[in-house]
Amino acid sequence: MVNDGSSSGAGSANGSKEIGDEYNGNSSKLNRRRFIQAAGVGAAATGFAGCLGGGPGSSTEGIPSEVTIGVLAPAPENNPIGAAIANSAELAAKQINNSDKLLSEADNVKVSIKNTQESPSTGRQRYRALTLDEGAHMTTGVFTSEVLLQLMDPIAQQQTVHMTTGAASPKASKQVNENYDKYKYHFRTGPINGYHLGQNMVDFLEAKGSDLGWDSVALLVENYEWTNPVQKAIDDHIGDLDVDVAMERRYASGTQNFGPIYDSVEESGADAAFVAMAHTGTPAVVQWARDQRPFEFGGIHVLTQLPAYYSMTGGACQYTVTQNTATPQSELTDKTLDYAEAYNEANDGYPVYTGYITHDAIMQWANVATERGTVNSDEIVKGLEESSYTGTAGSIDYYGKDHKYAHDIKYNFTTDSPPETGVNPVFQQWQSEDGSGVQEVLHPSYVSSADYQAPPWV
Amino acid sequence: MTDNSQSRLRLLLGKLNPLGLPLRQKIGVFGLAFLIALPLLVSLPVVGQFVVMILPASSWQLGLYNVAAALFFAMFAMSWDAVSGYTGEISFGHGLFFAVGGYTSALLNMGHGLSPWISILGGVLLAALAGVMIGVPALRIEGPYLSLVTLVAPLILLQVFIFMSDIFGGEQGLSNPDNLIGLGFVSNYFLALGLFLAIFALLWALTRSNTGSILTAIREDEDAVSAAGLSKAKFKIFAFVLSGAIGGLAGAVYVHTPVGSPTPSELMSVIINVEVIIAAVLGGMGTIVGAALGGLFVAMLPDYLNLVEFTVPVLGKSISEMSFFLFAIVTLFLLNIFPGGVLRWGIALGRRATGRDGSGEEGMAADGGQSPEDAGTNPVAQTMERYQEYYDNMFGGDDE
Amino acid sequence: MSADTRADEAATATGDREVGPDDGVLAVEGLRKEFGGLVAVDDLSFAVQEQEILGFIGPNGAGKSTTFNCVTGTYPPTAGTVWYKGEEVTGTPPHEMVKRGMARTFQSFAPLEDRSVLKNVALSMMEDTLVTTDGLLGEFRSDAREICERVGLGDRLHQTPAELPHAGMLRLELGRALGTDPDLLLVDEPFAGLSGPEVESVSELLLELRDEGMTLVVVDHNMRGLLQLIDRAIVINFGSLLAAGTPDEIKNNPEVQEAYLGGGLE
Amino acid sequence: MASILSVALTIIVQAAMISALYALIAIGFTLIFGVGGVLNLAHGATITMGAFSAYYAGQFGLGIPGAVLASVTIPALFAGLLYLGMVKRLEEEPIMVMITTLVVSVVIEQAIVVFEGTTSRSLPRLIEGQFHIAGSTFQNLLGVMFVVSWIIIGLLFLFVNYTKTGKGILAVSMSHKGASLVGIKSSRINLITWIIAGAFAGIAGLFLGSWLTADFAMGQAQLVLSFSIVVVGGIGSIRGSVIGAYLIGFLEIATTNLISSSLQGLAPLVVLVVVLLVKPEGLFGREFAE
Repeated sequence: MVNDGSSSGAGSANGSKEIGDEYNGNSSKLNRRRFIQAAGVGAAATGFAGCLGGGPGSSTEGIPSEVTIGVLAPAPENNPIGAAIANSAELAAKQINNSDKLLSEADNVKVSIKNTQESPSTGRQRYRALTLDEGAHMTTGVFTSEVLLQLMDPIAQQQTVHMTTGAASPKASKQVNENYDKYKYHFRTGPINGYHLGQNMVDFLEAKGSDLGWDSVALLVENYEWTNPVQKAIDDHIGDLDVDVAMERRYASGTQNFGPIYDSVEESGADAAFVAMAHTGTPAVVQWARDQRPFEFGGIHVLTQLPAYYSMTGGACQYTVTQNTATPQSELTDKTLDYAEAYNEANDGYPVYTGYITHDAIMQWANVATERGTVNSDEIVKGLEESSYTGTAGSIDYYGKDHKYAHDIKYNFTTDSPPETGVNPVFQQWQSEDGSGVQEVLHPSYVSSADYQAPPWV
Repeated sequence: MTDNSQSRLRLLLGKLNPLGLPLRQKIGVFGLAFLIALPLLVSLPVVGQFVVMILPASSWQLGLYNVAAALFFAMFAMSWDAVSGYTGEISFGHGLFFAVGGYTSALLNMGHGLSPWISILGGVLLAALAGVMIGVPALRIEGPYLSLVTLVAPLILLQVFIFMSDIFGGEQGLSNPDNLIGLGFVSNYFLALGLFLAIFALLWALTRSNTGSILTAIREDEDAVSAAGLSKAKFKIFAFVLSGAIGGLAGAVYVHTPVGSPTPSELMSVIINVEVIIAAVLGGMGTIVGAALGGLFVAMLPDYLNLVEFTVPVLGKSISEMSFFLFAIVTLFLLNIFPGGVLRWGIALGRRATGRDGSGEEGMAADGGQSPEDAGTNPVAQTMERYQEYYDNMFGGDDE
Repeated sequence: MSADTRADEAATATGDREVGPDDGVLAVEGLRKEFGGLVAVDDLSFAVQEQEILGFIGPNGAGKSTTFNCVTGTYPPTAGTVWYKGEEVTGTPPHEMVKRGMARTFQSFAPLEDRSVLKNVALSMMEDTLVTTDGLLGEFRSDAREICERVGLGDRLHQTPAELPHAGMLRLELGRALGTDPDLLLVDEPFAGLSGPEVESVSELLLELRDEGMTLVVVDHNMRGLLQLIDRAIVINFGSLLAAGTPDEIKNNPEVQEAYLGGGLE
Repeated sequence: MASILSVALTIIVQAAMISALYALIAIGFTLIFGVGGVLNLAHGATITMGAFSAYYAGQFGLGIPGAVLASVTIPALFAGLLYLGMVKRLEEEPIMVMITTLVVSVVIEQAIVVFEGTTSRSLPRLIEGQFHIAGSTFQNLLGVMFVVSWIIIGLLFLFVNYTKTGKGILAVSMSHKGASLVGIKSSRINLITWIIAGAFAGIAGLFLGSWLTADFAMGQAQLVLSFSIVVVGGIGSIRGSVIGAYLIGFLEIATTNLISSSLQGLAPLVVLVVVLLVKPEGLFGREFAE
């Protein structure tokens, strides 16, 4: 009772507002907002010695009149990946508020967006601001694996459901598996975890490698946390294929000049650079295309997934192939295109993969909360574990608590028909149509829209 | 004649009486008392609500965490001030020491399973060693050249971290090592405050003793120090080792709390190195107190800016979005107004206000106003004389 | 009496008799210092007796300051040996020499501009230890105050060096050197730019110090003003010894007169 | 193996071209250090500013001429204002200049973070295509970089040695007092130096951005590189800077090509530390121009 920050905050807000107005006659918006929250936590603080753990979500019963969804996004104002998280959360909240069925007891579903700046320390602090200052009932987002790993302890501390929608490191799910009671509040709605990403690349190469003509590849992996499991999965499985790994290079984080690396690729005689790139993607693609390096380019290239990337790079990303969660062209479920169009209408542009996933995460959470009639995190955890929700990216199902990837989204590779459970990512290529770029889907065949085109200079 | 040790005792007692302190020190004591009582204050029924309002967060929990993080940053700034503010050898890469301390302790804890209490010691030792490695070249290289070396040293370390990222985690750093005392808001706040006070007391005492005078003398003229029979090399290396060890200690404890983690952006980035300098310069270099206050200010200003939801009309950006950018602008502005440091400016202002200007230069001297000799002209001396009498009466008068 | 004779011998007979460690409180044998190819001091030997005031005289550029710098450890000598109190101290760093009881004043004054006269003197009285509680409580440095009074700065304790007149700076230099509690004091050009009465009062102070047991070496480029003060003088030119003896002997030495072009000495 | 020869050739040609850019990057920094006696820690940020000026010019559809013009004028103007607004009155306090310019660079970087984000931006490519030497392929852009850098350095050399203002710069760098005795106003000379340095940094930023892409932190490595080159080559020496740039350039290209591409950026740091520890006055001492 005493440490119930959010509910007592709502209760005492009116009284303290009067005090606040009395003392701050013309108080700014800042002061009033802070005062309202201060009133809530003031009550919480009364018994501070006894409530060092335990967040607002854990002991909440029922569905409050205002539901707060906390969103962590990297630079949502100018990073397309962060923007997709933030905008999709806003869109999902609007759809929930307009829906008669979802969270109908709540007068308002509010979204609070914080910028992680891709920095673990900032992310940690913003997460605490969402849960402690704003009393978020669930949190979502997070693009950078390093940020996510720094959040695992605060999430356990706050005992509030967090649904990751951008970071892929399986270390998080390992923690859930090994210390379930502590870390069970973490779910990864997408993308598929890092190991599966690597496996997905190999599966794709197995299915389409001969079509592409990639008999030998040079594996280029940027040195960040998320690529560790990707590289491990590729190393584990690529040997089963009839594909020669001509070169394998884990290059330094923050690499600007790809000249020496591409020289080595050329020397190795590989048909294609098989890549895992996110942070360093733009210099890599721009230098590959501008310097007309004589090899093809594909794998997981996060920035190439951006619908606006063609114009951002002046067309340099043409002919690059990347895995993606979904594209505006790929009708993975009947929700995919509806969502993409609604997003386009609201934001004048299509979302990146984090948008699809964030939308799925919030909608799934709202469904579970509605079903269970509560926003209590322990209840929601049970609900999410049992839930099978058809989202924009496929069927959103999670591995169980005893699986080594506990609470990660299920991955199932298929070619001709959608998997029964879990998701099956698409592979796309940037192709040019009348001078503008299109993300054509190459795989899986049930949503594919075009055939592969090799760069003309190769 | 008066027995020397007895008069020293009396002086000590006089120094410790808060009522007799000059205004600025009274404010300091009050501030410390406030920091110590903070967790209790926020839990009071009505008062707590107002106290939370002045914290750099909207909840008391995050408020305490943020203040704790700021206390760690203030420790970083004090460790910088101890060497750069006093000897005048400006370090542009003090993050080296924070990182060596923090990473060493984290790696010992995570890789070798040592308890944080032991691994922190390892971090301190290695950071002290790093102090030797910077301090010895500092005997030969001076001024801007030394600043270059210090600027480059953490960059080299970062390159090593990136090159061997299997061990050091590259640009994004390591994941969390064990916490010293769990996740508690209050307990971690007191951990930070306790370490802050210990480091502050140590550095304050050291810089107010003869050692401080000698270090500032090195800053002024190294030959004069030699001519006084003092080994400048010994004191210079000592300053670097002490600063490195303290910076390393703060860095090591920091990564074992819920507010810190061993990442380059928190311990050794260019921005951290700049912020540390800015904190000490704004607060007043070569005063320790200034570095402590400047550190708290620099660390908490972005937190406060983050709370502001106002959106700047033309730019379409919110204040919190631009918090670090605005912080840099404010800093630039302050640097241009108070190049000598806000603290000294504050002392001068306080003196003028209380009409105790006297022989101003003395109290304004670089050691932050240690000037007991100037009887009758300076607040410290006045206080001392007053309390000499006070204690004379109390102990039944002097022998004379 | 015998000591004087021995010193005279030591000082005059450099060619055929070497100076040894026991020839005086300070003994210098075969001192040589080169800068690049330039020889500043060439095979210079001399000894200083306890409790005397020795004049160390030579024209500008004769190598006086270089000799001083080699003796006090500022430069390592190219060749030669320096003994102090019977121990070899060649190349010992300056602060060590100070600790052994050899202090010097600088011709180009080097006081600390950031602190008061009193604190300048107090600095030189500090112990060479890293961690100390001394000074922490801001005790009156009564001994520092005494020294200031002694060198005639009793009324200027809290001024900064910049506020001092030229004579005051010189007094501060003396005070700083005295603060190290020296047995041997090397005084560099103490009378440069001083008025008659000022010269007199400084001379008095130096004599007083000698009477208390201190040994003094006073450097000057001529003997004006030194005559009343010194017991003995040695004259160097072009880095090597020209003459040694009592002031009268020096005055009448034809070589010295020639070096000073007949009459620079008085 | 026959490829040893071609590897060597590749390294030599690449290093020769890239080192020319390095020299261009460092010269502005050494000019300011030599003439004003202060370290401009905003030098790297000025380079970043040059790159982003070109980027914005491209966004506004001004084409390559517009990008070139913007990348020269905006950083030059900025450097001039920085000198007049802040550095001029701090000249007696080199440490405050270092701190202030460092904060200025943080302001510029953060402005880019706020308005453009942290992701890399691609600039208009100044020139497309490749050329071949003995079977090895090189980018035309690097060739242009090489030629333009050398032309600019040559012009600077002529300016300093054969014009009145240039000789003034030379005089001030040798002796501030002497220059003022013969009636040279050192503040005017300083201003000119800062403007020249700004323009050079801007061009360097344009080349770097066009070659590798641009991001907010791109200047940090360039600042360190400038330090290293200046320390190796000696303060205020144009010739020394060129030699230092070539030394570091060759070392870096050789290590990244032969050992590991992860060593990018390490060569200048190591050279810097070694030179500072072994020969702090630099390999060529202090000289301005010959």
